[in-house]
Amino acid sequence: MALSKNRPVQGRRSVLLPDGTIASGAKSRMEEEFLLDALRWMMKSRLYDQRVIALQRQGQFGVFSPGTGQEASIIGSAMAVDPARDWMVPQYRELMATVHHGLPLEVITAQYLGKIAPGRIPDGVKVLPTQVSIAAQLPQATGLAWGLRLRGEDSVVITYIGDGGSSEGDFHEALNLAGVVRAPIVFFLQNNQWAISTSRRVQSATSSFALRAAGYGFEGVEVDGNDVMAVYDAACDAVQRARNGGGPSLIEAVTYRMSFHNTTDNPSRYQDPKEFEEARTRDPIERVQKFLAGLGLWDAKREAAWTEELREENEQALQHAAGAAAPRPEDVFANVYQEPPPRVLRQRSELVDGARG
Amino acid sequence: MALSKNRPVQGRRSVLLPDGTIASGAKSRMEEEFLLDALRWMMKSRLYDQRVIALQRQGQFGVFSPGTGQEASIIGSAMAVDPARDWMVPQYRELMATVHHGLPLEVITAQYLGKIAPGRIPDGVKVLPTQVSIAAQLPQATGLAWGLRLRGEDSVVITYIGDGGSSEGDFHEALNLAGVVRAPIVFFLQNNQWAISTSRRVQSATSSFALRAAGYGFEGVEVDGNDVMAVYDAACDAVQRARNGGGPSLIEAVTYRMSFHNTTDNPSRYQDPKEFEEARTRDPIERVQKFLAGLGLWDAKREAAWTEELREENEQALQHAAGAAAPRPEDVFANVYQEPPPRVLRQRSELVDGARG
Amino acid sequence: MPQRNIVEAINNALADEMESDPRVMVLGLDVGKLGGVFRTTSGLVERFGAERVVDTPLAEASIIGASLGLALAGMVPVAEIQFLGFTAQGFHQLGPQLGKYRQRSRGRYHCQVTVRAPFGGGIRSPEFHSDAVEAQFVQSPGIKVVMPSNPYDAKGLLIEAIRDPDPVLYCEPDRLYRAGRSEVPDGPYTVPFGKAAVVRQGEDVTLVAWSAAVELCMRAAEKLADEGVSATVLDLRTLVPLDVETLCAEVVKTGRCVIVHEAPLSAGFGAEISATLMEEVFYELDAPVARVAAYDVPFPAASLEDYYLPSMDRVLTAARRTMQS
Amino acid sequence: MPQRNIVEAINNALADEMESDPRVMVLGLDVGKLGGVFRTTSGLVERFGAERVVDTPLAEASIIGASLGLALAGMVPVAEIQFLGFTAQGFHQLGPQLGKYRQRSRGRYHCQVTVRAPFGGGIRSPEFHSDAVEAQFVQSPGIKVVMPSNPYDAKGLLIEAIRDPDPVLYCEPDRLYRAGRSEVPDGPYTVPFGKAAVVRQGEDVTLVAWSAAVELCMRAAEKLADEGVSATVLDLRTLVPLDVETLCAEVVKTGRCVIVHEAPLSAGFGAEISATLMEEVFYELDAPVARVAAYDVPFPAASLEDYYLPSMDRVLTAARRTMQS
Ligand SMILES: Cc1ncc(C[n+]2csc(CCOP(=O)(O)OP(=O)(O)O)c2C)c(N)n1
Ligand SMILES: Cc1ncc(C[n+]2csc(CCOP(=O)(O)OP(=O)(O)O)c2C)c(N)n1
Ligand SMILES: [Mg+2]
Ligand SMILES: [Mg+2]
Repeated sequence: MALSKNRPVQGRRSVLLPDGTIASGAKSRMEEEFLLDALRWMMKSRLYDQRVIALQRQGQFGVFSPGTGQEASIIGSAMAVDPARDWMVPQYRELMATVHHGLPLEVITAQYLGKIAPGRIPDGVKVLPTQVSIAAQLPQATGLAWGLRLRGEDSVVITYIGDGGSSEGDFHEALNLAGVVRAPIVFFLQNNQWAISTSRRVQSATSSFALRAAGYGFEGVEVDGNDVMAVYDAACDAVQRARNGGGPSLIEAVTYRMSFHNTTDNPSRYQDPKEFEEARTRDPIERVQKFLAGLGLWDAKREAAWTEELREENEQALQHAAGAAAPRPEDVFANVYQEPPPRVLRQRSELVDGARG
Repeated sequence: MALSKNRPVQGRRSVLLPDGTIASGAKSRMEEEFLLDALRWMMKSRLYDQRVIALQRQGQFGVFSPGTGQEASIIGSAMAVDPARDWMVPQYRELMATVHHGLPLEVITAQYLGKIAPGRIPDGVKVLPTQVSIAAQLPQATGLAWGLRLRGEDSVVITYIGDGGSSEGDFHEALNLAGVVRAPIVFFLQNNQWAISTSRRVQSATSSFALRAAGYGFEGVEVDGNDVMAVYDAACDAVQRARNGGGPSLIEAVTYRMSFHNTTDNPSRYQDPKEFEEARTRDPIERVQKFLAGLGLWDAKREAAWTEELREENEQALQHAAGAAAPRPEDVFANVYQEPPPRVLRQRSELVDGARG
Repeated sequence: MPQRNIVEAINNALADEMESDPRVMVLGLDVGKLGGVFRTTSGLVERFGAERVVDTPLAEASIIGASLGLALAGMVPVAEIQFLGFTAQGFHQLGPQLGKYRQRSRGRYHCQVTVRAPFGGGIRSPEFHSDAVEAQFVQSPGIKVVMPSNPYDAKGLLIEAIRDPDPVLYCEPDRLYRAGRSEVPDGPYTVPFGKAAVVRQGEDVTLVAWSAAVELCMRAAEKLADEGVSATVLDLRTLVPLDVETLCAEVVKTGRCVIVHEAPLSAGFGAEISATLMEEVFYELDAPVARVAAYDVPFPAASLEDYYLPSMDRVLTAARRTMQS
Repeated sequence: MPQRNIVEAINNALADEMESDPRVMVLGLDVGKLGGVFRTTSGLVERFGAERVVDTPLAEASIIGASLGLALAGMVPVAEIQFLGFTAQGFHQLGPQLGKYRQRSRGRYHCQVTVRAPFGGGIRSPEFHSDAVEAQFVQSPGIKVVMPSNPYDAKGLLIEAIRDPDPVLYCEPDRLYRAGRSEVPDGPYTVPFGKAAVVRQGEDVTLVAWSAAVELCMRAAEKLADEGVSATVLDLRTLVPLDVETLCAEVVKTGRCVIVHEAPLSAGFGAEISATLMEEVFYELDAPVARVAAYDVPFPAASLEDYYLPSMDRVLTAARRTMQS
């Protein structure tokens, strides 16, 4: 009689297998050109991580959470939305998704370097700020999607959350409200098996986070998060449904955090190296390269050339950001109120005068 | 490929039908003696509501939320737990469940009359205070159940929540944590179709709240909440499972609030009278009376006798509570700190001295 | 001129703004057909439709968080939290999110959001309903904190709040909701933030208050007048921004000050007033600034609220003591 | 005697209490194998097992709410909230629930719960991590608020908190976590609540602080000594209960007072100190009590925190100005 047995997942969507072959019977919306583009973004993301971690180790970058291992989720989902009309509401680990969505890499980099004006998301770029307060972005994303519909716009919102963040009350409230108002939104849950040191098993006893969608009256789907084709397809389905008035979706991308939580973290304290090694065999980038190599579209030479090109692109953004104007003391008071109250203005003068001498 | 289509409920547990007959093939754990006892408690609950509402209209009672219409849920669930070892964590609409669990009626009544010491839950009674802050009791109940298991006790916790309360973040966090620690707890959700004026449809797009259990890795079941046999059976299953180490359960009792939200409310502003009339045909008390009448165990005479007896019982509790000591000014400071800080003691003296003259 | 009580003034302000600006919408628990548990939104859903007057699920964090998102989409949400004490459930979406969003986005985004909530003792509410937690939000910079005390201000300050490009917490004194009608013009008008009102001019002592405590101070001032003490009553109207100038001017005029509030004493906003006077006008004080507040314990059972809240007696005692210093 | 820094002192206090009382347990994010993001719980899960040192799901309200329930079951939970700013997510379970539970149950139940959380600027944390929101909890009566500033107190106050039958919020100055080792005895000892410490005795001006600001005041006092100004430094240790007696005595001795805190100025706890001095020792003040605090804006990007937080310069300027009054 039980309604909801904790049953195994009916099917995790999968197209491109770890060995670079296509799952039998599977088909993807992604054509070859498009897949090459996806690979480019995925490589760019990984290379950026690597560079930034090196910089951070030299004290030249802020606390940073790499997307390494999750590139298929990050890029596959971003490619399913339209930067011209759709909105992206990030947590923090999908930096390259926001760049794909139009946020210049030097701008988001400048934020990590503590710049103020140079870190401002340019007008017209439909990306909200990185959210450090876990899950707080979700009710906001629901409100945004709802509001866009009320304003008569043709937009869809995609928002990101982790396996850890799925435990917050905000997750529940945001998804439930989205179901009620049929907001045009895609909740994209990157289940990378870790919330800092806390493993997926400790995070919830559910067999699948995607099951939760039923509790909010909309579709939930689980997808191999290391399979950019499957991620893209699932995200396209969800975006299309949202755009057509079909309401929200929840996508659980099952992936693996192939690096530390952030640059202050040391996973050797809690992570089983075997699990990590196993995860590496499911690398999202390698499988695309193998697949394309099978088609004669990829080889070591091309890899070297792209790597150099992308490194150079990233470097330019990094240097641009590093060279951007440093914050001034009075930036403490910037962007709080449209018209600061007199008391705040007085404090501002005090600071400026004090800084002057 | 979707994991979790918003599908119709597989089966709502039901034993005793609105017309007082037993559903075909159904059987209940409740035997006749026991059912008579259940009826007694259900009638007591309804009669208490009626009396208290009358008193409130005369300014002799505090704001009160009647259980009218929900007596099968309230009593059927309470009968499934053992007052000697199990704990009850109420919201506010299941007053008679707490009385069934050992809280003297005059004590809970005294609380509504603003009494302090006379409203104290007696030692040994395993009931937590009425919770006005919606859903806040749920994480607390999870912690209690978890702690009882850590302490090696054989206890189960039953906690109550409404359809409205199911939307709060605390609902999600509490159920998820309970799943993770496999707490011996039963989440009993009374879906009475209303949260003040907000209808069930507005509360969530889910087809069933019970579906949510899958998202936390445990069993969810939907039951006819106006059917005391089905409620009792479902609750017994859940209690047994919890006691045997099987972890939490979620029970959605589908019922109907057959009165106002509370004594300050006026449902005519928002409720369709037809819906209300329809609900009356599913009255939880009448169907038990019909069933027992069919067995020759119930008639108008017995009803009159019981009604008088129960009214008298309730009246005694009410008078006892009304006669209990009124609060003293210094009770403002009672029961806040085990040892009040000096500043609070000074404030206390100020109040006492001020009140003296 | 039309006479309105505070409930009617709020209702009228909402209707006027919804009429003149199609982006304005109302959301919260029971704000639709019921018209809110205190009827402040009565009639709005009938007039403006269910897309703009929305009964939400019972979840405060999402009411506030979604309002932030609605604002980013170009709507102008006015969210109702059923009682101020239940902002606790959405606390992280209020101060930390709404209050910081402009800063966090380096000025790209701002949040034109108003959060309304009734609060305060005196109406025998159940627990949590009466909590006066306004000072907690003053420690969340970025949020303006607005505390009307009368129908005229209730309307003007609410319209100002709705039009303010930055987030505003607007706290309604439920004890005074229907305490009496006074002149409230038809049609939109605003009362500016950061301008305290001298609601009674005196010479001997300045009583400083906001929200329902203003009414208590007015009654106290009458009594004091009978004793030959002439009291100024200053209604701060908004705690953020704070009108330091008028505050100091009115206290300097009398040299004496008693602050009255319904929140607990310790770290209540009265402390800020007293500290500000200490810093600004210490040498002009003829007596130490006194505070009359609720006690440092949680709001008690309704049967005890009269002992807990600042009473007329306590205000008079403090004023008399201040006069004798 | 053994030397410990604050992280080690806290770790040692937890271990001592878990050793001597089997009901004591630790729960929160990453408190197990990782030993907490700052390593305050390092080694505990290995020593006391995963039933008593529990990595919870990422959900602050349930960490605090479940702790309440665990306490009712007879456990003694010590909950860690990863950063004080994230108590906002569980705000309703902290002040309104933990703080009121004894009262709400008319004394039948009490909550022996400690909630620990690091906070404060100075370590270039991302947003929300540095927020100094201690004053918000002073407006939630029923919660004790404990602010250790050094390793010895950190251990003694934590043990006192764990043993206190009532709920305690224990805020850890992350900037000082590893700032230096000093004597911290092995084995349990307590430092009582409500007893401020005179950490430096002077004659001219009294600097009042808590948590990491005490260290700043100590450095400022050195500089002032070079200028011939002798400063008392008073470490309040706990905000609730507040040691009004020592505060007043130490301010009366010098006649001058500067309060320093890392929270924003308006409605920060410094206001309460100033207001209390106004009420208690007005006539013994030789100068107005001054406050040095963070500004009334949200904590800025890490690159700006040095400008935002009270600086040595600002403390010295305030002290000098106070001396000239
Ligand atoms: C409300 C809140 N609580 C705690 C933290 C500290 N914290 C930062 S990241 C993190 C883990 C997040 O895990 P998950 O949601 O799985 O995202 P991932 O880091 O794996 O991408 C925690 C606990 C926070 N930033 N916000
Ligand atoms: C956190 C919180 N928000 C709002 C309220 C105001 N309120 C009291 S009862 C209620 C409706 C509850 O509905 P439901 O959970 O379905 O329980 P029912 O009253 O139907 O038994 C509301 C919104 C509250 N008490 N607590
Ligand atoms: Mg994760
Ligand atoms: Mg209900």
